Amino acid sequence: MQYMNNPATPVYLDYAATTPVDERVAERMAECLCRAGCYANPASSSHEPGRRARGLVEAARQDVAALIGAGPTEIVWTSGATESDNLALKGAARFHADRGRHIVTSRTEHKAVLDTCRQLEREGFRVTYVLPGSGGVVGAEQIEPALTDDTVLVSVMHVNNETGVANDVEAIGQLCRDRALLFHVDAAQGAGKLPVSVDAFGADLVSLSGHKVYGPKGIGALYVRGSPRTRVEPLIHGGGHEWGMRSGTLATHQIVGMGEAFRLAGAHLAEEQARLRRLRERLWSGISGLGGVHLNGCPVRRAPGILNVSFEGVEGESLLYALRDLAVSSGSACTSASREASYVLRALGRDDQLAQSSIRFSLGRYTTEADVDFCIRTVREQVDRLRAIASSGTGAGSREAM
Amino acid sequence: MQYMNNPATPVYLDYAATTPVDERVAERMAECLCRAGCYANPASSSHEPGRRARGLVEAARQDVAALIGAGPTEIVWTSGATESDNLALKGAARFHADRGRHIVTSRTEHKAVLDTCRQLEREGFRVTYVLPGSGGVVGAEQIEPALTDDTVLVSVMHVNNETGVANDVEAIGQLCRDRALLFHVDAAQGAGKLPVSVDAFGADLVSLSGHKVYGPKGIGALYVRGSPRTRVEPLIHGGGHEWGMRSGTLATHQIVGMGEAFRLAGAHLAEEQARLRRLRERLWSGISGLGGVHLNGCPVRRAPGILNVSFEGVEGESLLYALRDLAVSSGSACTSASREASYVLRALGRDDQLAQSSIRFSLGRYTTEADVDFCIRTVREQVDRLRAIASSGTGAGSREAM
Amino acid sequence: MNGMPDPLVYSPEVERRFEAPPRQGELFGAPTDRLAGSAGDTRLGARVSFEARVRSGRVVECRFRAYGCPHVIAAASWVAEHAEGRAVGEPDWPDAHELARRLEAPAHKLGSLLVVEDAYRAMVADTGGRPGQ
Amino acid sequence: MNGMPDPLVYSPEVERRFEAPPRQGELFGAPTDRLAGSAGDTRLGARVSFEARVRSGRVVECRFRAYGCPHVIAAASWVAEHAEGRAVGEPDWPDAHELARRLEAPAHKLGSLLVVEDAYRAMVADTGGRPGQ
Ligand SMILES: Cc1ncc(COP(=O)(O)O)c(C=O)c1O
Ligand SMILES: Cc1ncc(COP(=O)(O)O)c(C=O)c1O
Repeated sequence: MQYMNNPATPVYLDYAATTPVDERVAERMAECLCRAGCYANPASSSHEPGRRARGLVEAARQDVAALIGAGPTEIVWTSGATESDNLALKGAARFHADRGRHIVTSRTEHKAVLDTCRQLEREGFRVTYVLPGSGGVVGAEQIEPALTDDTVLVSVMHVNNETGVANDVEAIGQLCRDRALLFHVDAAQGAGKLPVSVDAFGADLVSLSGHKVYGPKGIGALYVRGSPRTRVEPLIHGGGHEWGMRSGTLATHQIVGMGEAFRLAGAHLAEEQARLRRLRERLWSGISGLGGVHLNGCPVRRAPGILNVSFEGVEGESLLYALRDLAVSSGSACTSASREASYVLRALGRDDQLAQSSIRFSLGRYTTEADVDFCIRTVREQVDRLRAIASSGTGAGSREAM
Repeated sequence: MQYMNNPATPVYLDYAATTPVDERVAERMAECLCRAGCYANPASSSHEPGRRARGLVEAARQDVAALIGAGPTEIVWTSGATESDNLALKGAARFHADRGRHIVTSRTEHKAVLDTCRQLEREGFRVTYVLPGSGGVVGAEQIEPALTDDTVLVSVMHVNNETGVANDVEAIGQLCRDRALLFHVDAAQGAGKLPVSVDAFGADLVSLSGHKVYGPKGIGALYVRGSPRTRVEPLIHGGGHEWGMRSGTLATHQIVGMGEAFRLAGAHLAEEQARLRRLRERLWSGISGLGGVHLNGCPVRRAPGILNVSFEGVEGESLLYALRDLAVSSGSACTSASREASYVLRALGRDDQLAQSSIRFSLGRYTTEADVDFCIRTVREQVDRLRAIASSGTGAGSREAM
Repeated sequence: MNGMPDPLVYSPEVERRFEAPPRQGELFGAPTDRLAGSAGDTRLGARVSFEARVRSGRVVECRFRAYGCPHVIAAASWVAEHAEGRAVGEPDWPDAHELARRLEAPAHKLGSLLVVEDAYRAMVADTGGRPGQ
Repeated sequence: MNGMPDPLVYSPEVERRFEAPPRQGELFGAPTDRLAGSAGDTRLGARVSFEARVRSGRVVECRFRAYGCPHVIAAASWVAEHAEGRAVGEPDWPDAHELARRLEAPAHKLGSLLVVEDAYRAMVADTGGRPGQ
């Protein structure tokens, strides 16, 4: 595994799991921590340092709102997209329980949505988990047949975290509006990567996360439509911060970091989208030259930075270990602690072997052409090697017949 | 308000609302943010950067556990003590709902406990809110009469955030053990200020917060007794992090910061306790010289850094504004956005005027003698001035009779 | 909490009058030409008193004392200052709504400003302890 | 997730054999003195084959092929290497538990290591396609 002029290893290609904080973001965060900075409690309206902190929180709220075409009073700070998903689904379902007890979502959602739906099932709600359409895309055609008179809420993610596939949330949003249903979109992977507009999506609730967009981990937001006001029951009580929807001391540095990260993402969205798409295409053509590789998910409707590939003839754990000069993941980072075949890829119709031998390459702000080329070389070399161990020679089983 | 050699204003005396992050903590945090640092997702076990992040998370877990005499597997990361309180109370009450539906707590708890109890009442639980004993101290004598056969859970805070009074949690813990009741302690204000031992407290669940101990805002922990294992229903689902009790991407920098903050607090606890007690006593003797001032809460059982004082003959809002060279708060920071008289002081028996004209001075790591002396001068001058505006001369109404 | 007006931010007029309130204090001298009146209750957060020296039906000198928030102090000061030169019984003066407007006080302060208005009216109605006058 | 063994951390023995597995590949030459056998299923995550050249009831040369996790590859390599010089029908050899111990494999890998054991036993039982021998 030694090459000349290689980048430092491991080469980080796991931007969908999390991103490093942008230096400009870290600088803003650092200004809100220590004695010399803006460290007071934003709830301390009785003194000037507290009011200054509050001002920073509100400015960040504007920045986050701006990226998704929302108003600042529609943004509720949370501890991350996991909490946002929980607040959106439990909050809306419990609040509207007397209107209906049926929820529609898809089988390819993040665990933060699926596990929350399981909990709602235990509370007496009924949940339909639809299969995606071809290429793993969820659209109105998948959702509509699942709707019943008892349906109150539809939840479909914008960009899938494993495959990078972008669902047709606009069409689903239109469907929900026609039927007067609440529509939640988990946009943790889409915001800052593809254009997000709460109005174009027709969304009432949108989950966002800081750390997928070069902001800090442990901060997120839930967009809650202001007009007509979407109502959710809070998950966390105590003091009535955030219009009573989410109590707890506001973490100024985290919020400021997410605000700055979203501002930067918005400023460079188009150019970064084009750059990442080029790199991803370079990566795919390099890897697909191997033969026996399969792109997971629709090649067209997708986020620019994510490439999910299944390899014939190699076992997943060995592949991942062989690729340890690359920081990549198999399946979703959030579930990769267990090595079972990805439920998302199975929902896309992949057989067990291919689902189990998939690798998610996710590219980001700091990924260079050299990184991609190193990745291609490493993958080719290691897949060839593992295939040789599995069968004789390089062609699967070819020597057998000699 | 101009003096020679004054400290920079406003002088921060609101450490109970929040503390600045210690520079040593901020440094550790900064190492987990950007490209050069340990930024990977601690759940990314498929690559070395992820495993390194996970190592930092686990080391911090040890540090937090050590300060309260717990084991690392008993620490669950949350977004702050507000969430910890919610998880403890809702989690335990809902999990054990078939064993009993009665909860006992006190009227002087933080809103994170009281508002959560209100929510549990809406879910069909019964809650008894006991009045504190003399000096605002809650002990076993207050709790015991409230217990019924249906009681499952008792929640009493360690140190009160408004008055600094330390409740007799050891005695309450013993009572709960004798009755086989779950005992939750909100130790957000006590940990790192007074010794905390989960075993001495007899506590099954203990809430902790990073930002009250020179760590970052937006991170906290819940101690969940391991043996016998205390069971709680999670509030936030999705991925099963933290033994299934709290899902969501772990925020490495926040966790590392809280760990380092708790480590530092433990290392300097005794000396800092003595130093702050001396400063607080200096402050009290300086202020009490004014006459017509009342210490709120027991003068003996208390955290070293908090002094809560009511002033006769001055109105609260004017007092707070007159003291704007001091960053202090009236009532709890978390509720100071509304200017109603403190429910905690009313529970201590203060009349409306005195409850409304109370000021909480809270001292901390960076408070100096010069700060305290400036505070004394400012308070004396401004209280005198406002009393003069309210009545003739300085003695209340004395000129009237002339 | 979001969107609430910041409770400790005041107009320049309030700031100035709070810092050094003109007409704060009491009058000395013969009680014969002096009116006095008060209103409010410290337990409810506001108590205001006015005294005035009156000659030929006009206020010559006016002083106030106030227990209350900065708006109450500023309003009492403003009323005492602007009372001087006015006819004692001028109808509709002072007016709490007008005070709120001048001081840029938020709506929830109107109750406290009514205490200022009431105190002044009580002074105007003062019989000086001499019933029948 | 806490407390789980880290899934991508292996013993030095596994690391070494995974990186450059001794005895990987196949045998050439006359099929008469060659045994071959396999077990497992790629759909279940492990498939292993062995070939051996046998002389006077002893394994002279042994080769393996393996589709599986690093433990499977390392175990197959270890078995092929240590088979050489052994009597073909040695009872209780190889043993999956013994393999797990040597490779410091976690308990949940035992199933995969049984595939290695089965493949070797299938080779030993090989009739070389010559029924009755
Ligand atoms: C689609 C999606 N939703 C939700 C989450 C959870 O977000 P967070 O890590 O902020 O809790 C993630 C990533 O972890 C994600 O990819
Ligand atoms: C006693 C007490 N409990 C809970 C909290 C809430 O903690 P956090 O700010 O971490 O949510 C606070 C402070 O705000 C507190 O003082």
